[in-house]
Amino acid sequence: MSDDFEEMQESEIAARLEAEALIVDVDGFEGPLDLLLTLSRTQKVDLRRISVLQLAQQYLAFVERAKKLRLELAADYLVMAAWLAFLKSRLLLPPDPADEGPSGEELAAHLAFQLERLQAMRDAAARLMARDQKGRDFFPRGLPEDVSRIRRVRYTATLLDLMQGYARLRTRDEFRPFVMDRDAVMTMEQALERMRGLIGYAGDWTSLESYLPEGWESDPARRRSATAASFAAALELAKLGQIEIRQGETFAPIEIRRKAAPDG
Amino acid sequence: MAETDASEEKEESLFEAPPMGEQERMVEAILFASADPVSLRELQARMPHGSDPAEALVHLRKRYEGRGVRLVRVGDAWAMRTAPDLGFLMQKETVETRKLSRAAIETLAIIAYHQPCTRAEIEEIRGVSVSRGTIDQLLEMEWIRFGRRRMTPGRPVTYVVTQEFLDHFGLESARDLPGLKELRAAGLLDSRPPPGQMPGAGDGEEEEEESLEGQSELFED
Amino acid sequence: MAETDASEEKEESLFEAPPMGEQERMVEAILFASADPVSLRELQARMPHGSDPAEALVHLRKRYEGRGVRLVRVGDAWAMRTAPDLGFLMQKETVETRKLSRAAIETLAIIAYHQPCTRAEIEEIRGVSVSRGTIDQLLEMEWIRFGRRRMTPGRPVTYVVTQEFLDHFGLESARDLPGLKELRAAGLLDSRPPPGQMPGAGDGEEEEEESLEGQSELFED
Repeated sequence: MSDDFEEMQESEIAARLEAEALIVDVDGFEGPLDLLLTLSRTQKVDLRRISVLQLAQQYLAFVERAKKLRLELAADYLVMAAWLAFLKSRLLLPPDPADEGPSGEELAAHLAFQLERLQAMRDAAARLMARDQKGRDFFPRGLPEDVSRIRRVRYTATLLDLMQGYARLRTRDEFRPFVMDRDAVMTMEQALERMRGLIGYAGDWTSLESYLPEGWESDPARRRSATAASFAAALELAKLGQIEIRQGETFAPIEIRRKAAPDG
Repeated sequence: MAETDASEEKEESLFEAPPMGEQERMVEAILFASADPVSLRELQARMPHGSDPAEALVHLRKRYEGRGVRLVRVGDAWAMRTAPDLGFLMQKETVETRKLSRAAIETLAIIAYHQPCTRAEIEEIRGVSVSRGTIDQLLEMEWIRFGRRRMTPGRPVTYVVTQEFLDHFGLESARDLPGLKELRAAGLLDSRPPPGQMPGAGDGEEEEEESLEGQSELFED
Repeated sequence: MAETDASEEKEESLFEAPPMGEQERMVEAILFASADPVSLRELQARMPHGSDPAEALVHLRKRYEGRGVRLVRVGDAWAMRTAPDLGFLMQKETVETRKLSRAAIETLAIIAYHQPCTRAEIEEIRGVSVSRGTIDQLLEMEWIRFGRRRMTPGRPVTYVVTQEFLDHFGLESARDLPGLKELRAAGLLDSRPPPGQMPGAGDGEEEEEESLEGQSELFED
């Protein structure tokens, strides 16, 4: 134990010296992991065999020192310091059987892995940048020739476009029946609708013909359809007791009028 | 090595110039990478002392004879150029895909849903006249074709969709197109009723219009 | 239209493809004319039907071995580049690349070796947050691009290196990155989740942070 302590003291001195040099440009570090990696170099061992405990102490000493010099350390450096203090206690104290968290060794191993990986990426970056580079060591064609582009346009549409286009149109005149020849056909519902609105204005007997909508009188097909629909509608309204119907003789004009309301 | 340029030059020229093969490589690389033709003088300046770019050029020119690129002289400078007989390779056909216009999509939809369908019918449904160009475009794309003439006055041409159309839209037949109810169920139909417009705007004249239309097309074709 | 095209194609393929020597010339001309790598597919598209650019490339590569310019492979594309040993002749052509920061170089290396790689992973490895500017710079240089979103909560974006990156560093593919095999064998490219809470960017909140990151980028784009 005392040996350890002595060793610790020694390394602490070394770390302190190191830290002093480091502190001058704490801004030069890219975060706590970078600082840890730099500190780890003082151990002069393979990163796989690094003493994380020692490293933690070095880091904490560094932070202490920075505090004494009243240097402002970024929050993440302090977070790392707190964590390393925690790690240190885990490494030094016998494991608490009640604690289910990762062991100090596991945490230390992961930190060592992180450092090794960061170092490996730095080495890889250096090797990458040391490669022959385009525009520096080798060169592309200086006088590339234009490739003339012949442009051909191909139009396309999806089924959805098609259906939406159709839907757009149909929404505009949604009330129309679906069939193409609908224009020559008037349904009884349409006639009924129309007649219901108009009947109130007709006090006396009026020819059914006058109920035909505008534009339906001239074309024979439409006239037929409108007449039939209106007639059926008139029958319907008569059945409901809303109008009366009469016809003077066969083929005479059919006349209707609003039934005087007998009751409320 | 605090010597002047001149003495350095002299000293270096004492060293042997690179072998001709090397010099050829150098000329090749310089000409390849240079954006402009390079003069003999510039080659000389860039190559090691004692080099003979003129001779290297002779070798290089021979080497590229009959190849896909050639060494050509441009004034008093040199450059590499594509062999003239391969100029046709310097073209690239790009196919640009564009969305069909709204007018074309609507026209196409009407034909698909109502085929065989005359132009007057399309116009009647769309409520605006259909430009000749739209129909032509669809014909050219081979998405529609002429159907039978309608046996009505003027015998107007009708349009129907093609097999190509069915293939493009992944349909077995035009009858597989979803109906209005399905469109509505699929949320493709806006349930808001549109403002205004009673049925049969321009009703009575329709038939006549169609005939005229048909007639004119009859003569145009 | 399409039908005639197809029959035309068929007809043309009945003609014999140009002799291999000719095909080699064609590939040579196309590659010489382009500053950027040309994909095998594009070569095929620009050469006469029935051509086999892959074979022509084999011949051409051999032909340029040891010359001042070389045929190099860049991903699934090919390009002509000057021989690296002659770089000293090219001071005139040298392009000053923007000096990359240490953070940018490290970030680039991490993406190259770990791709596809999320920002959270970069931060985990470097132990420090990655500034937007660093990623932007690499994107702007076209050395990295967006890869597929990671199928983890938040669907974070990933980064991968580009063809331009391979071209710039003279790599045939990302598999040829220096030391890649050794790093993999050493387990240094594995993603090892930290046991419990670790401080820094790679702590327990990582997952959530990553989600937010991915999310915000989703909306920014």
